[in-house]
Amino acid sequence: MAAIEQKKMAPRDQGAPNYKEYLHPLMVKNYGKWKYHEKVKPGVIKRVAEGGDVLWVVRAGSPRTLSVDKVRGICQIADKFCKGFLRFTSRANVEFFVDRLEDVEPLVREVRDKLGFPIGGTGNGVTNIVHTQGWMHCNLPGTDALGAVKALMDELYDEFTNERLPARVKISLSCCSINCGGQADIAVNLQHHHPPKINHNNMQICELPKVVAICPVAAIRPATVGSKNSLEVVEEKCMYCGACHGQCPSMEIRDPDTDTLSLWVGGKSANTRGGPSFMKLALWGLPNNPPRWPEVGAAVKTLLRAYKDSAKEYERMGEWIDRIGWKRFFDLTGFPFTKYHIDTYRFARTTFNTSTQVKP
Amino acid sequence: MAAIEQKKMAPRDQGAPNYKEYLHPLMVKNYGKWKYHEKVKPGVIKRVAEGGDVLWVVRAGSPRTLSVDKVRGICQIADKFCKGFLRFTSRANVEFFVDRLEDVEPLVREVRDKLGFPIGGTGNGVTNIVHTQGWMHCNLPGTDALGAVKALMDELYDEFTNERLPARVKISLSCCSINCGGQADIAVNLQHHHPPKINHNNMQICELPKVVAICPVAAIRPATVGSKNSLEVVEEKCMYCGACHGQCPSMEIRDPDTDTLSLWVGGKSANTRGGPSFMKLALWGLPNNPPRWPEVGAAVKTLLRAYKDSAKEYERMGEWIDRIGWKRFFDLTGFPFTKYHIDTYRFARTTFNTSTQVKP
Amino acid sequence: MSEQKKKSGTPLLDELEKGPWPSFVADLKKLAEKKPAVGQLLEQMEQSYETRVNYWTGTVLNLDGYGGGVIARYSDLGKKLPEVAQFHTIRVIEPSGWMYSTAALRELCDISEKHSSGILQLHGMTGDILMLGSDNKTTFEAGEALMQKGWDIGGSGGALRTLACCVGPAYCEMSCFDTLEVTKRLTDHFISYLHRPELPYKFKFKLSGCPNDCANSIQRSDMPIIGTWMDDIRIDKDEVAKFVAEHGEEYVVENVITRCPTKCIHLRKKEIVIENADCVRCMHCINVMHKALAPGKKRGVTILLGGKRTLKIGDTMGSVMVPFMPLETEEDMERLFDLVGRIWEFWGENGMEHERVGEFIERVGLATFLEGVGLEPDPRMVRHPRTNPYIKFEEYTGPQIAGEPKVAPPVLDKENEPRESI
Amino acid sequence: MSEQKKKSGTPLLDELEKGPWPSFVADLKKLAEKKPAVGQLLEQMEQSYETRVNYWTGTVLNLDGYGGGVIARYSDLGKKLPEVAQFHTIRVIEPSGWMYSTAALRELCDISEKHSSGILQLHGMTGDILMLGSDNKTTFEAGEALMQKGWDIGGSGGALRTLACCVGPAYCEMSCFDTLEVTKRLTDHFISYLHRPELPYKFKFKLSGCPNDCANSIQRSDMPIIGTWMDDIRIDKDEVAKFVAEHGEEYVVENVITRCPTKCIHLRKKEIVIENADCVRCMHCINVMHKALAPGKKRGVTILLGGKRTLKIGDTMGSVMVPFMPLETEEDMERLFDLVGRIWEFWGENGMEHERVGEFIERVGLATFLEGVGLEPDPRMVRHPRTNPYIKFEEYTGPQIAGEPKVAPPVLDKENEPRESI
Ligand code: SRM
Ligand code: SRM
Ligand code: SRM
Ligand code: SRM
Ligand code: SF4
Ligand code: SF4
Ligand code: SF4
Ligand code: SF4
Ligand code: SF4
Ligand code: SF4
Ligand code: SF4
Ligand code: SF4
Repeated sequence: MAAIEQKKMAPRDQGAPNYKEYLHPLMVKNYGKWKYHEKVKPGVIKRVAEGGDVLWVVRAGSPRTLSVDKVRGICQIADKFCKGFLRFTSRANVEFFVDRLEDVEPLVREVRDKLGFPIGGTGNGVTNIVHTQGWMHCNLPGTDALGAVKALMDELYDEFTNERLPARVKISLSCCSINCGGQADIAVNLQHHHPPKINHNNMQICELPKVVAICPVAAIRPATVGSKNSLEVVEEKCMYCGACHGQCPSMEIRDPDTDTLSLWVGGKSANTRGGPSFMKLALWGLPNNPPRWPEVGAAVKTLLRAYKDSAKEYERMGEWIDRIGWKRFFDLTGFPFTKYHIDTYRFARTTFNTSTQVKP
Repeated sequence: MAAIEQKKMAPRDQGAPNYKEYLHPLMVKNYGKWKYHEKVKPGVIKRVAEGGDVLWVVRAGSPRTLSVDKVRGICQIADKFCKGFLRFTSRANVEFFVDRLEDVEPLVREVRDKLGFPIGGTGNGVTNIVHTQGWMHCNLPGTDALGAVKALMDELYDEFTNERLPARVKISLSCCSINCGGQADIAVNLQHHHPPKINHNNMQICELPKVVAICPVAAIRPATVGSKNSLEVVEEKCMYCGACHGQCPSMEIRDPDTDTLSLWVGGKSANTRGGPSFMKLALWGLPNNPPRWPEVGAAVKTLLRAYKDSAKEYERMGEWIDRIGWKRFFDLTGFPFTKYHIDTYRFARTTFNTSTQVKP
Repeated sequence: MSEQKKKSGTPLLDELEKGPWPSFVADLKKLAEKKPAVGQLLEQMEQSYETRVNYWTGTVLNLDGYGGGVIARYSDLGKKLPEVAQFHTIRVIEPSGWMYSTAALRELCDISEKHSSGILQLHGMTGDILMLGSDNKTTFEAGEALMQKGWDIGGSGGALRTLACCVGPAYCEMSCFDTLEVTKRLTDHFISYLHRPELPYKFKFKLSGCPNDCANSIQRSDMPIIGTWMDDIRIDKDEVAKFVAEHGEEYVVENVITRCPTKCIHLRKKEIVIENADCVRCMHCINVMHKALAPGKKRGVTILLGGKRTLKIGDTMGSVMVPFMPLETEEDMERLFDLVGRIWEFWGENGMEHERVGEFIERVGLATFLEGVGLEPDPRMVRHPRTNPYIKFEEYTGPQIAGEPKVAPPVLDKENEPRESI
Repeated sequence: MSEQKKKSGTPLLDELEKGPWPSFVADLKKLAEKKPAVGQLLEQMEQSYETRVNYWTGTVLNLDGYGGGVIARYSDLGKKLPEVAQFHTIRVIEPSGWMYSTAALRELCDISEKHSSGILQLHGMTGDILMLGSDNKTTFEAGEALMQKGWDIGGSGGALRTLACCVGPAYCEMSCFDTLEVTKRLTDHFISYLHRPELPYKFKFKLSGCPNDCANSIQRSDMPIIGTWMDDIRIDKDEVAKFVAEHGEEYVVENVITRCPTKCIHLRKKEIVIENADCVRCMHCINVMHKALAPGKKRGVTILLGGKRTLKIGDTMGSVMVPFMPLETEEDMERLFDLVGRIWEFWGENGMEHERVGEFIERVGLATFLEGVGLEPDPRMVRHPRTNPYIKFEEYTGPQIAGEPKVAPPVLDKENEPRESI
């Protein structure tokens, strides 16, 4: 590693910016006193305060990775219509605040025309895909999150600008199976097909004990390769978690020839109804196919079509599948159910169907 | 061990008795063609066949362990009222079959008067307790199932002869934590408080490898004690399963000074509603107190009272608790919730409450 | 032993003569009058009641040519109580559904009285008729007498156990297959496995006619076989109307509609509407409205595997192996025999000693097990697919049995191509 | 790099200029016109698109006196693409709820343009403002510029991470506590832990104003803090009547009543009746009938612990540590600070390197953890009590941390009293 040039600065623990300075005046006035909201149309929500004040919130889809000029473009619009205030959502959408109904449409037009951002992402549609660094910045990715998301959102554009699905659909896309993108109704993730390959030449001896220690199943042990101290992986123990790769770049878990993408479904954070739930493997083996990953787009659309046709109102993806059963899920989507779908990890037994509750 | 005296017999694989010879004539006629049943009163169910035939089934509570004379007494009644046919239920109750309504009451009277058996055990009441060998026959028991059941059924007699609980209540009682009695709405079980003590003098060397092999957590290892080959238990690994004790009597897991009884709740086999479920620890530390185990009786009655007061119709014990939440369960019963109620075994994480779903 | 001595000899047990529930103590004390062993049995129990210590030591006693079915006990107090120095239990296979003629029961009584202590337990938790109290000699006499009358002996050790089933079609309208007949057929077909310890460990079947599982099969047997149906629940509209009129709509909503696990039953315009494709055959609505609703007509069984209790790995329940199959014709029975055979073969070859089939499945993995026994993976075997990405793809690793990979992974220790680097 | 070359240089990436969704490629190509590093970034990505190989190597770069917050990257193609040979990301703490004035945003743009590549990501998955593309020198310039304007740097490594929270009281009527304020208070109070790696591994807080958890806290943070209430759901009868009239009773039953996880909400005589003691505050009925129903007035938070994603042990979610506490007054805040302090102390002392707090809890056991941090066991922390009898009672074994018993068991190897035996 190259030596790192440093400039001495005094430690300052300044803390978080003061959000209070960034609140729209109507928010300051009605802070914690909002009464209800109403959907005006996809992307536009009317918020009514106890005292009667009304604030329209307009949501626009953003690619998250923005040039400073694009951000300045956003600011221009907010200055014009929003008294200079705006926010981003937890899914990287931009939200504009309007206190006069007659400003809504002009704002919507400028967002579309000047920024090229679609209006939508609210209610029972597909909102923005949360995603990760991919080949733009991370050291671990097996695919490019940014490009795959762009290609996928092109396919799902009409679901972003409409609210015509049974419930909200949250999608995440991550560039390695660590999955910084998190649980979601639909998650696209890289899938490794074998244990790490070891680049014995690059192995940094200093990190050996750390790498051995990090393996959760004690699959790594010291070995002499050629005349060098190195490591080896006990194949039958390793379960491809990739923790060693994060610790040591020479434990290469990625493989451009064999890595594929997987589709996961039914993750949920909300405590609604059955509560939060983990996402489950729906489909593995999708080719990692830049620049537009057409197979991923096709699979997600197949999935959404089945969901739209068969789910009931207020049924999130996982709840829909719980009701119809996984067999019908695989029938409806045409995805194959394989032995690899059956859990083999430490809580595997808790996934067995220990009842006669089966469907035709 | 004493030498075993044997008499040479030819192997005969005769198979199961022919149940067809033991069916009441109305059962033969209407086999598989029953249409519906109606409750006449606790212990008496009227069964109507598609063709219109009617069979009254009268259920009586039995202590299961019977002298041949008692069994002959049962036969006498069946000969008189049931054309010589009867059956036992999966919970050791006796069932008498009557094809004339006017025979029901006389039969009921004879069962009560001559056998001393109560009529009941049907519908939403407490039916017979299933139980195990205890000090009458097993080599492993820490308590006596027979006596404890007798004492407990004395307490619950009125719940057997009535149907006034929210749903069926199935109880089991077992004499060691192997629990041959099985899952139940309420289960009473022996609880060990420490790892096996080893009787190094009695240790049979021949069985050592078997004992070492059986421990699921590899807690047993060979050791030399005095000058003898023996075993030792790695205390921090052992989780008191008792498998070694079954294999080798010198691995003594029982302890009359420290063993207590525990109450487990919410086990269920039926696939109804949420499906089968495991029973959960409700109360530990009840004294193992022959001859009448009054503390067990009191605890079970406390539990049943809370259940009766607060459960809804068709809510089995576990379903009731699921609805009201374990906090209210412990509040209502007054049982203490302790750190020992929190799982520490291999699926412990799956028992954590990973949601904000909590109740006041 | 004199009347006098017996009375004063068991003051603790005597407490169990009190109370309304029938007392085994009272019954056995009477029996002790003609069977001295029973008196000594009570004396030994009395001592256990005093000390909270058990005095039986177990060992193995085989009926020659049968390999199992006797649970042999020696008393630690045998010197003081010679009549119970040896006090064994014979497990006798019960008739399907615990159905009896009084003649048959009397036969058992006579044998028990003549060759054993005269104590019967009806029935053991596995389902057997338990005949308690024979010694090393009389055990064989009792066994011989039983067999001469056509009875047969149950299982113990690493063998098949006596089967048990619910009353089924004999009187229950819920029954979806012939539990009694299938129980007998399975017993007879596999009777040799019941008598000879050829399996890694015990194996139990239990059969219930419908998902109410009155035989407790799912948690107490290695292979639960449970009746079910695949077509629509039958609805008797008149009886529905009666039920709704009698109980009111709110009652129906709160006790039937909201209790459905998949929310697939509705009350629409006072009529019951069921989305049968979503129904998981849980029985609840049928149980509550049992005159109005009934299982469909396309009937068969769901077959599960792996139920047992706590020992070693904590409780397990059976889990689905065959989501649905009919079980009526001779061919259906053959398919079942064949499946059991394949399971025993694979488990038999790869299972460890004392390893129940559920433990085995857990150790080798369900997918590997399915491959081993030749069953296709079906999503109904699991609650849901895996939640973790740790898949062992076979192109590289091969399926695993007992921790050993079949195929050496070709990529291990492969060197990376050197990359351009600063 | 000429216009010409750039265009032909990224044919694969150019495919991502097509389609209706805003294209980061188009945006960055424009930026590349004034920022050559961005052009080379696109070139490197183009090569990754061709080979499906990544060309970034990670290392650690600390802003002096801060200990973290910079994700340093060296390009494996640095010789060919010197502008991205070093291409680091600075994590900047965002304002609570991602609220901005345009002035503030413009400040960030200026700093990014001047000292970095001019690429911002709004926002990173943890919540930070990500400023991409500074090198070993300009990273410090950018950092200094940010701090002069009052911004602060986020966390990395074994440190607290930047907090994130939902919009909460700023515009959402569901909010049960002041997510924005508590986020700021926690950040400021623990700012030193954010800058210096003093913990076994990363620690994230996320705060949501109600159980809808719009901040995804439960699965993506070590300590989810989620608003809730303990009194009754407020019901506006007129709005209920309107809703029922508009949608019909069957709609209400099928979409509200039957969806309640504890079946505690009823439609009785067209009115909504809730058994609040059974309500688990799941929000469903409130979400659907949001004008008619609202969270109660006795408000506070549920605090959970242990959420993270897949690495090493598979995903974990946060689990309940404090079922309910108010979070309004200064004393409430102090109680929260204190709790966090106790958790970090116990985990800090006993956790292993790279061990998230959820992994730690799982390793030592929840009960032991509670004892270690001084919390009373509460049944609401678990779905249900244990299903196995394998309890380690402390009289004999002592609580365990990291596999070591505190107390030597006094009964081990104790000899049995010899028993009378035949
Ligand atoms: C703006 C935002 C909060 C923020 O601080 O940024 C937000 C705002 C609202 N959410 Fe949310 N949610 C936001 C992310 C989330 C997330 C997290 C996420 O998407 O990553 C979740 C959890 C997702 C999950 O379960 O995995 C989330 C789960 C909900 C739910 C629960 C849905 C359910 O039934 O499970 C509701 C209630 C509802 O839909 O009626 C909800 C409802 C709402 C309401 C209607 C609350 C209100 O009364 O104002 C807000 C308008 C939503 C809309 O889009 O129609 N919000 N909401 C987030 C917008 C993200 C976006 O740009 O799309
Ligand atoms: C006779 C017996 C079968 C046998 O072959 O021996 C039997 C017979 C019936 N059972 Fe059962 N059950 C019998 C043991 C069981 C068991 C097993 C047990 O008790 O160990 C279960 C599973 C228990 C569990 O879940 O842990 C069982 C779960 C049910 C259920 C499901 C209850 C539920 O809602 O979860 C029903 C349905 C109902 O209650 O409406 C049921 C219903 C019935 C019905 C009403 C079926 C019918 O339509 O005829 C029968 C009369 C029952 C009554 O007592 O009112 N039976 N039933 C067993 C009587 C045992 C006894 O003497 O008390
Ligand atoms: C007699 C009986 C209890 C009763 O009073 O009814 C019984 C008694 C014994 N059981 Fe059991 N079990 C009996 C039904 C059960 C059941 C219930 C069932 O079969 O439906 C179970 C739970 C289900 C299961 O199979 O797991 C059961 C689970 C066990 C276990 C635990 C197995 C496990 O893996 O968890 C053992 C110990 C073992 O197998 O190592 C065991 C072992 C024993 C032994 C053989 C003790 C031993 O290892 O030496 C006991 C002999 C007692 C005796 O002196 O007769 N018994 N045992 C039941 C058999 C009578 C019969 O044949 O009808
Ligand atoms: C940048 C970001 C993705 C993004 O594009 O938004 C990201 C990027 C990285 N994550 Fe992450 N994680 C990011 C949010 C997350 C999240 C989501 C969250 O915080 O809400 C998660 C899941 C929740 C969690 O904490 O587990 C997440 C789980 C991980 C993990 C897995 C941790 C685990 O125990 O499972 C690692 C690997 C590790 O910690 O060893 C990791 C490691 C990394 C590293 C540092 C790779 C590494 O180990 O060297 C990545 C640096 C990329 C880069 O070049 O900047 N990142 N990471 C997010 C941080 C930006 C920000 O500060 O706002
Ligand atoms: S998902 Fe993996 S590759 Fe992608 S940013 Fe996170 S750690 Fe890096
Ligand atoms: S991938 Fe995971 S399991 Fe395999 S060697 Fe690396 S750390 Fe261990
Ligand atoms: S529960 Fe234990 S002690 Fe009782 S009969 Fe079964 S194995 Fe024997
Ligand atoms: S009790 Fe169980 S865990 Fe403990 S030593 Fe014996 S077999 Fe092993
Ligand atoms: S399991 Fe079903 S068929 Fe058998 S007795 Fe019970 S209700 Fe009837
Ligand atoms: S049987 Fe069960 S799942 Fe099927 S409709 Fe009835 S209640 Fe619902
Ligand atoms: S979590 Fe609750 S309070 Fe926060 S934005 Fe979502 S709905 Fe509103
Ligand atoms: S908030 Fe959820 S649990 Fe409470 S009444 Fe409404 S739906 Fe039921």
